[in-house]
Amino acid sequence: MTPNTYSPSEMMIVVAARQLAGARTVFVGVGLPNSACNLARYTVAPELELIYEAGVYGARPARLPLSIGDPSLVTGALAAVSMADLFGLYLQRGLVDVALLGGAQIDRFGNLNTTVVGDYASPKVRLPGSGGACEIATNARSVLMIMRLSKRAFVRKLDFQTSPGHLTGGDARARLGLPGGGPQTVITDKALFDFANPQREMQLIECYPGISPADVQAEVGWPLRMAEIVGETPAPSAEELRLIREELDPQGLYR
Amino acid sequence: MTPNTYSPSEMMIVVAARQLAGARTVFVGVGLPNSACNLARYTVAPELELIYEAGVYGARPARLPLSIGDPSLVTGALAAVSMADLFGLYLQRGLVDVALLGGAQIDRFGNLNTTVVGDYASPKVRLPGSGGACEIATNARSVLMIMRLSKRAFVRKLDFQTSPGHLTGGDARARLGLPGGGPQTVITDKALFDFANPQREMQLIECYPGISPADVQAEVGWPLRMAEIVGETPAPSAEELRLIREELDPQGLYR
Amino acid sequence: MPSKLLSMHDAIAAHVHDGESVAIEGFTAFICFAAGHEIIRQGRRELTLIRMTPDLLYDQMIAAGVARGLVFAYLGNPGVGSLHCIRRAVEKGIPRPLELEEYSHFGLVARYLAGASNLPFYPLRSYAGSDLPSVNPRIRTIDDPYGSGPIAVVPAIHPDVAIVHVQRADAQGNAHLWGLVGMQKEVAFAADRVIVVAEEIVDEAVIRADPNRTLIPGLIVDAVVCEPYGCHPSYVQGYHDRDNDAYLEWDAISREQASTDAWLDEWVFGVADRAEYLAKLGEERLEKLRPRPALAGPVDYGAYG
Amino acid sequence: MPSKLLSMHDAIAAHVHDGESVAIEGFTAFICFAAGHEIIRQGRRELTLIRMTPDLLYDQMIAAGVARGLVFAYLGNPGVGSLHCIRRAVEKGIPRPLELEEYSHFGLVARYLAGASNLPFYPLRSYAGSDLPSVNPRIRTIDDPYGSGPIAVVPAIHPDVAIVHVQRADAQGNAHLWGLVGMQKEVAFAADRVIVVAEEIVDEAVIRADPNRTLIPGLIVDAVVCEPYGCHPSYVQGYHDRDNDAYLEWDAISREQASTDAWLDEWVFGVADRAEYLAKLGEERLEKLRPRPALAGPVDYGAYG
Repeated sequence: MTPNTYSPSEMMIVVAARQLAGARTVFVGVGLPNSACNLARYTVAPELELIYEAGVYGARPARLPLSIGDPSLVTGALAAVSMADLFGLYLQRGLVDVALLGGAQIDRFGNLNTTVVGDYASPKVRLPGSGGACEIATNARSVLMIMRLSKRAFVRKLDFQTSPGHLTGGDARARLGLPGGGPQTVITDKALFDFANPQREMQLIECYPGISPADVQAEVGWPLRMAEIVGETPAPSAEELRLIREELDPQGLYR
Repeated sequence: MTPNTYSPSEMMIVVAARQLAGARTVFVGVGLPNSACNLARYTVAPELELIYEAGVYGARPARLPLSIGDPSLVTGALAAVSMADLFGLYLQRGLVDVALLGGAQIDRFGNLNTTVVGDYASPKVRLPGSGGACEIATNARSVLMIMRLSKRAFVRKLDFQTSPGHLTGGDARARLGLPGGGPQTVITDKALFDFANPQREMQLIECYPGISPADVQAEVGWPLRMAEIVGETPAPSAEELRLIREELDPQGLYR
Repeated sequence: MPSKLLSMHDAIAAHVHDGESVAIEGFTAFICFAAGHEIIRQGRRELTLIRMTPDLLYDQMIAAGVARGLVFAYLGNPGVGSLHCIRRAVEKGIPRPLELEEYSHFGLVARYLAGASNLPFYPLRSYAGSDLPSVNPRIRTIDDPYGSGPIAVVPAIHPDVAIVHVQRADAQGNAHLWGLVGMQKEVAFAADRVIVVAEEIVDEAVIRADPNRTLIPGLIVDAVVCEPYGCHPSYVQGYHDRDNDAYLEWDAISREQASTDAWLDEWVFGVADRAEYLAKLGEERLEKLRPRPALAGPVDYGAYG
Repeated sequence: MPSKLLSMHDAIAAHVHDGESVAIEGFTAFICFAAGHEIIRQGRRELTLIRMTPDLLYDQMIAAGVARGLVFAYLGNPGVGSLHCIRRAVEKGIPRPLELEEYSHFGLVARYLAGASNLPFYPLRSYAGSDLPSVNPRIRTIDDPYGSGPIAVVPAIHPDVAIVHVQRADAQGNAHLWGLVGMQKEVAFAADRVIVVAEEIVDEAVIRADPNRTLIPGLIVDAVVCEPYGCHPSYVQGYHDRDNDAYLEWDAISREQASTDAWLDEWVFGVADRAEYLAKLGEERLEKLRPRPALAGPVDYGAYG
């Protein structure tokens, strides 16, 4: 990878990091989300503290974590707590500003499936399940989705609704009493979406350099809503790429 | 106090300690109960571990504690835990074999008042309140009461029922779904009572040396049920007195 | 990030307002008398005081007239006897009547637990066969949805302010506690605002060197006050003992409002701050309260990567 | 009191029986592979396995046919991908069908919390707008008795046996844990029987020197097993790292039942106990997993009296 080119993963990391501007706390997943959160700490959100569902607040991992329960997350953290406390006192109490989630399927309202492809009782593919996603999607003040764009993933109807997004749209979340704000952005390898409309429907707001709205529509299983102006997402800066390549993931595990 | 005489307090400590024979865990109050529990560890219950509601399991206080939250209870204990854990995981989970309780008033079924004398809204005497007594009386496998005998304390009707004993008697506790076994013994400065009858009514089982059943009845506000045979409680042994005076309370704070 | 360090005066001035609910917690240990005295000095009124075991401090605050209400579970001078000022307020309305909202220990712990984790209520096995629910309508009973029968519940509590004393904290309020941790974590998470008062302010690296010891994260802390011996005459595990003479003396002082007022004039209104209180108390008296060391054994977190 | 120390063989023989529910917990850390392998070796059948995040170990146990059911929240080879054996059981019934009872992480934590504190149920803010309650009738909804609306509840769980790995315990099972303490305390208190497996058996005085570090009291422990590296290839904070190569290798091995069986033959049935497993693994591989030291700072409890 030369200084002027970048991989789709690097672009996803950079775009996700930028979305964390001003956030105080982020609920981190491993892999790309982890790199994104750490990049944000170096750039747009210097006060960002990383929360891991394993029970860690204020992690400062000395290496790129191999999993969301890596021992390097504990050593040097501000707090290591039970999962009961992490979910109850931190997440459910409303202390998580932003959470990063992904899934096998997402629908136009940002609802997620991480449970099965096919029928629940006799699935074609048994997926991992909720993990903490259901309560994270319920309680985090806002949710960023990170998923690669594809028709298999961006579906008209979920095979199973594991975690609530904006449900049936509009004020459905509020009517059901869900405390958190729900999905705010969907970050893919080709384009960026938000839900900033009264229907809380996923809409294309930016395409990455070289990608057209038609390219994006081709990977989405429903007629895509477009923002009034679909912009172009700025490519990663030299400094963003340097941080990823030299500081955050020198071994290139997640690029 | 010569070796052949003893105080009423010493007798209460000795009698309470003997009641702890075979117990594995005891929920301790400060003062007399504390001395009783420690005496039991030296005599009839070497495996006894002391639990304090302050959040201590397996205390080995290096001095006679000044309160149930004394720092000497923590240093050298097996575990120091939050009060949420102490009440939830230890007491409510059913791990307390015996609890020691006292009160301002007790009735014939071992119900306790530690709240008010007189009317609740405009009390003659405002007492301390429940503290942990209500849940201790609810959840401990058995309860020993320690109270000085008097007509003001052993009353026909409580001014306020703070903590459940055998309620209205018989199987009333079980019908209400209370997990613990309720009062088992009442230890006073003159006599010993139990509830070993189908009505679960307090009955006189032993008088201390020199005390007659009539002496006891004179201090109780209802016609007292007598066991078939009312025995005499053995006086403190020389060894029991030595332990109290030399090991447990050399300064004589609670004798 | 800017430091949250404030003087006790400024922390109370900024975060405790007339008419609010205030919890100064700690079960026999960690009771922040310095904060309570500053609240008295600043003349706060109409507070609802919350505390599982109102102790000398709340006796003093109520005698000084700061409170209209008290949420509690046990009134006592621990190991000594009654709290005479609170009894005077309840039994005689002196210096003013006091509304009581009464629980048991576990009941108030459960209210903190619910508040700390944003649950509407918390279930517990207590109160069946007790008269407490009849005098406190907030204690209710629901049916177990899985068929085991009725169980008591209490509602969440969210104090406007919690004031929590700890052994050590950094300038952001990340705090290590050990000993009788009581309900300090739960009340801090339950509250809308948190003042952490510490024996020592330490570098963030000290906190990060033992993350399992952090019970309160700076994330929920609004102000940090450095106030060594701020709990006297209560105690702080490993730092100083309870000053039992003060507990015994209070029993006599507090029996009359006049002697109580004289004490408040001398020891609260008569000093500008905790430093003056401690100077008046004298180094000799504090010296006697210091324990010999008893260090915890080593623990290795391991350096990974 | 008589020591509770047993060999892993004897602890499993005494406390894990066919048809029971067994929880071997630990969130990515503290996963006691030694216990699971011994259960496979002793040929247990019809177990209900409980674990928030079935990991390689449960993949191996299910491939070996010990389980009829699985109570869980997340199936994954952490940081790597799928658990192929569990998928094979669920998707194709190989080696036998597996009944699933599925929660989210907090849902299963809440079941442990209820079980640990003898509550019939536990409320949590989750599941509204999720299909999970439609496939798991144990997830229910009740109305907040204080009027805030509906809230989800889950019932208490009481595993017949919990197996909990810790850094150090005494011969009675009083155990110190640090790092990702996860749900180890809650599952131990929830269970009817508890086996504590420790890296080191220490004198009771080591436990008593840091009582806030004791998450599991011997009071609830039935057997204590000393099994250093008993969690390999998972990790134990401060003692050894995760053996990530093993997690990567498992992804290939587990894709077919035949290669899985061959692995079980070699690494589980082919060794008598953990000592043989470690010898076969080789000291060099273990050596690479040891972290450099990172000691927690000192804490003083104070000697009183």
